[in-house]
Amino acid sequence: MTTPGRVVATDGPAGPGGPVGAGRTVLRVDGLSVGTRQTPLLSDVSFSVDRGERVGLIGESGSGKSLTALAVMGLLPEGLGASGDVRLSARTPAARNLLGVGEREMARVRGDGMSMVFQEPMTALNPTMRVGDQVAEVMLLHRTQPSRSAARRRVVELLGQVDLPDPAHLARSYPHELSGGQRQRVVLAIALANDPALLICDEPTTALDVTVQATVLDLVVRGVEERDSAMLFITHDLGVVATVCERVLVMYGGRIVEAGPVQEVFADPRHRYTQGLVAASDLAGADGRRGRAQLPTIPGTVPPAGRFPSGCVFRTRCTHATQACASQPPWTPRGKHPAGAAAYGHACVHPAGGDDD
Amino acid sequence: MSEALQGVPALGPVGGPGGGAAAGPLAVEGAGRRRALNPSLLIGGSIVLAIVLLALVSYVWTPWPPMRVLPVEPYQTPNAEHWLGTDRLRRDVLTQILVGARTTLFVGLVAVGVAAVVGVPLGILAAMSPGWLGQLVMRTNDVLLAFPALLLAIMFAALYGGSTRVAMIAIGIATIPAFARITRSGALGVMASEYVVAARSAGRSALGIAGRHVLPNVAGLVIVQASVSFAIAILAEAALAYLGLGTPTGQASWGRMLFEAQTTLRSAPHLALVPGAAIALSVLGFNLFGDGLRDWLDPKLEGR
Amino acid sequence: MTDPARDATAGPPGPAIELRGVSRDFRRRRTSLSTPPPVVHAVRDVSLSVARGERFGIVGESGSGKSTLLRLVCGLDRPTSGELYVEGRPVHDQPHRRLRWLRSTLQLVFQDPMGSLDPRMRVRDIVAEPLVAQGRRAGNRERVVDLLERVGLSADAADRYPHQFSGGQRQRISVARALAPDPDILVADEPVSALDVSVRAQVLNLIDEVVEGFDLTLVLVSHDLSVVRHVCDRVTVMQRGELVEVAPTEQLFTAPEHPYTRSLLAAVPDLQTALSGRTARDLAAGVRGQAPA
Amino acid sequence: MILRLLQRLVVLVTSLVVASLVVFGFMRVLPGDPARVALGVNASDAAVAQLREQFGLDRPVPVQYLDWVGGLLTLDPGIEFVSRAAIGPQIADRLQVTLWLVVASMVLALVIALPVGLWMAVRHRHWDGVVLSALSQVGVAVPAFLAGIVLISVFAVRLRWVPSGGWVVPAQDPVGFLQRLALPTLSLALVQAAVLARYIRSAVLDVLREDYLRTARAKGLRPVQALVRHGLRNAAVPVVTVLGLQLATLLIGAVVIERVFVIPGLGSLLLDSVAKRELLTVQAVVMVLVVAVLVINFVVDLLYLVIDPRLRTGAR
Repeated sequence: MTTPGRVVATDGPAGPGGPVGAGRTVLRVDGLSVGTRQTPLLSDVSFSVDRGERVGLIGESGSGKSLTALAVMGLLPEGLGASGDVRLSARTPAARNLLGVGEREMARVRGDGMSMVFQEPMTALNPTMRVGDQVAEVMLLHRTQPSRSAARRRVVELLGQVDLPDPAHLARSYPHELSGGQRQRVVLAIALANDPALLICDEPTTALDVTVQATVLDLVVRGVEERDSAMLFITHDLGVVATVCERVLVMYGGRIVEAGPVQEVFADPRHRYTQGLVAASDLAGADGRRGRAQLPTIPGTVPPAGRFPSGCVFRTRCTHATQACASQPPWTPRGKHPAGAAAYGHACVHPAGGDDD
Repeated sequence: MSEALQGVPALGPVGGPGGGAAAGPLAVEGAGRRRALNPSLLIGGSIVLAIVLLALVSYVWTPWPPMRVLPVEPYQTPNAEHWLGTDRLRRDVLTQILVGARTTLFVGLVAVGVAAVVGVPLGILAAMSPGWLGQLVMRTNDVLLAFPALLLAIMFAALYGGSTRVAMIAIGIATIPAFARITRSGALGVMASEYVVAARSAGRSALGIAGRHVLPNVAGLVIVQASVSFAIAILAEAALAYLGLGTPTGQASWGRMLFEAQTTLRSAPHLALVPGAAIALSVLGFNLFGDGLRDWLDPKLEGR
Repeated sequence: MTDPARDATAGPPGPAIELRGVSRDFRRRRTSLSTPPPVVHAVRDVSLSVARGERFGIVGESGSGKSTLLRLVCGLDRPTSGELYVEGRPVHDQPHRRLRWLRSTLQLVFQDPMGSLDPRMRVRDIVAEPLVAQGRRAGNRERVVDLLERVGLSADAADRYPHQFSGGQRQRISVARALAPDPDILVADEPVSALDVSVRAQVLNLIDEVVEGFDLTLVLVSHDLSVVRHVCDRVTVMQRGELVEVAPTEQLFTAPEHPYTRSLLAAVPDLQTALSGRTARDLAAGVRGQAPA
Repeated sequence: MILRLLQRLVVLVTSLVVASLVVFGFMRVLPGDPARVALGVNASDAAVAQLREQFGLDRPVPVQYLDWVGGLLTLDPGIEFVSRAAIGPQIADRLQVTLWLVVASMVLALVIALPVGLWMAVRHRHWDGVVLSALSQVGVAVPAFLAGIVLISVFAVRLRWVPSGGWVVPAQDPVGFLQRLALPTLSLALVQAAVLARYIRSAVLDVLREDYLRTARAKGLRPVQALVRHGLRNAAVPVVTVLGLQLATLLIGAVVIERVFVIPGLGSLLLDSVAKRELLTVQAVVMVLVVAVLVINFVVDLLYLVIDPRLRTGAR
């Protein structure tokens, strides 16, 4: 479909088979769908992340953003199946679709080529194992450190890199002796230990206080910058995405409804959902403060997962919806983007922006 | 702005399947609980129901007059006249099994009733009084847990002689701690919930909170415990009757039948097998019922 | 530090809520034989007054003592020392049974839309609970329907159970319950932090509407500075059990005095400032007390 | 850590005191007159009075209690009413027999339950896991004495591989000892293994749902590796609790099993004493059993401290 090398923008969403491995693309997801036998939870999700690039995945509860991450990691809960094409260009060239790879081979990629930071630092660590051993384990498992003692030395370095005080002593403590922010730094140290090509963060700071969040976000960004890793950052907080990421994917009802550079998507959204989301989340307004009782809202509530309407997933809450929205809106590219048409565009029949709004 | 404040339960104009707020079939967001009956609940429930029906039937009809020595051959194997055979004393085994079901259920009912009536309020009391009173109740409870039903029943029997009544009261008393403990743990969860804080700040009294919030919300746990305790009570009653400390000779009891059959294991094994199977089946029934109920009431076991 | 006395400049009716040197200590479990059991000073010497009709915000991170302070104000817990008055009547030294008046004067809206409504009760009974608890029986049915409509729910919601509603709708039910005894003061504890962004604005608008329409005094507790800024007239920042700063909202946000307030404000990943180029590094630097680049 | 240990020790001692009060109060205060119970209703008042005096039953109740506790502490709970045989040595003899039975059953139950329970948990969505789970559910429902009767009828009565009951001392006749130990051990162990396996299954299933197991998978551990390295130790806490409870259940279950297999253990002593109305012996045996249960609970508490670092500092 495209020539090897840098992926060029094509018409329509990038089809499967876009070569990964050459060039800078680390993760390419094409037509990913996830669901149970009866209920689709994720439909036709396509995107890619380049080396050194930080891509945000934003959505509310039930949007499928966490499922996307779990599907890429091959860690979907039992009972859910995935179809589509997921390719990772890590140390081994990704000639194969990760969705079709066996558990043994997948395990070799996890924690090495790609790793993940989860939402709940309080429960993400094994309560009966010293944190240093938990960090060392991921290196010994993938043999990135020659010996137990070398791994132990590296653990102290890594814990120091995530700004933990007295790392040598801290490595010997148990998770319950650390605060939530400290635990999340340990989880980050585990995720970064093997210099992954791709780091996935699933709401890593949602459970943390604002001041702690600020420092953890800084550490995350520094960590991927130093390693030139690709990052997929999942959150519901627009401010966080805008702070951390260069590019954003907006998800609703298991679909990507809009994508593009952070600046363009948030300052000038096209999809009616994005528009409503930006308006509703921005309490301060552009000039610092908005008058009372004038917050723009999106009517109705987010349906439970799997209960979104057919066609445009947002049409039941959209004030602009017409009969045309009953069939799935096509992807409309918005401009040239080096990562392809799926990286910059929207799926809305009655887009906002430009003249009419 | 008013559109946001409209009656929200109905979904927007373009539709969708009914009220969007109702729980979906898949509890991915934990929004609602799945109400599908699980096999344990169905099988266990059927067994329990069958035993109850058999016991009830025995009041109006039995194949032969119950507990009566009949003018027939002893040690008959199952046949058309006596579907499950006859025993050493020329009694009809099926009749005895049916009448024995009454004893089993009666003992279970009284024992579990005693335990629940005493244990549930104790558990709620322990959960709602954080001070020394709650501590005292639970510490005493922990010590009483060291007296299993069988041991307590043997102590009772040593003092008052063995009888069905002594057995079921002893089993009941021994089961109190289990109810107190499970009720307390459930009630602690309820007391920590925000709706109890809401009720307190609305001015509800402690008694009102106990009755209106705690009890309804621990009821599920208590019912599950009752089912499991029922099974334990059946086992204990059978063991006591077998040891000669429970239901005396001359009254129908599965444990007693088992004891009497032990001397003739070689010549008439069915005399042991039939009451044995009856005991195991009823215990299985109550256990399955309890397990199934627990899963049915616990939304976190679904999906995920 | 602001002098709390200076804030007690409410109009003639006197303050809605007044705290004088309120502290609350908790004794923790003993962890070693040689040291005495540790004492946690959850709230330390807090003096504060909230005027009638005011919208007052309390901001703080986890462990700052804001939840404890809230429980004290609501008469759900008693201070170790200090005095607390609601509408001029003492709360700090009263046993629970003497606080019945407070239960109709002051009502609460909670954070967790799932956990704040009893799953075994119908919405009708949930909303009517404050009325029933205070012995009012007559006319409850009409009142419930009226309240439900005021918070934007239809009358047929009364016969359903909480689990049949979404998070935002449950918060509406919570607000309806709080309004039932016709309170003067509404205390909202993180009312929108568990909600989706698209639903959050609806609930904030609703709170605004009822505070306005029912002429309420509002105390809003939140970790989210932007919510407080939107809703409140005056804000206090709590840290380690103390009020580090009390100021009118705009003053606090534009010219924070206390270093902790400054670092808190600097840490917020705001959409607009992010779009104008503030990075995660700037946020972290702000927390450390350095000027953002 | 030392503080937690001391706290547990205090709990043990108070529990023992409360338990002794319960047993004493129940056996001595409730029935009114143990001497009357022992001699029967037809005994003359003079005979009863004489017995009361001989055994000090006419003294104030607190004195009797202290005397009894003193006897227990010096391992000399006195003599029987009628036979005048010393109770202490009897209990010591019988306890050895029962301990063999209980320990052998517990070990066998564990050996069976560990792999089966793990298998049931890991394969809980596959047919083999479901079948095993159903089988274990049936196993739980079978009372040990019924299992004993079935085993006797098959292996002793039909096949004649082993005797149907009785007991010999291991030093005298090791083979005969093992032959006689086999069936009672098996009947206790099979049922206990079923119970234990179910608890292991649910403990492991709970752990499989934990976030840290997902973290372990994200590190690159395969599911079974993750379970072994991170799950088992955490699953051990509830399993150890059940092990303690089971050991207690086994002790009591042994009472019935000894009757089935005519084994001269503690249970037989208890039941014989009940039949003979020897309340002092009953009281002593009950107390021994209860002490055993409480000590087991104490050991379980200590094991928690070893397994779970969170409990050492009392953070939770």
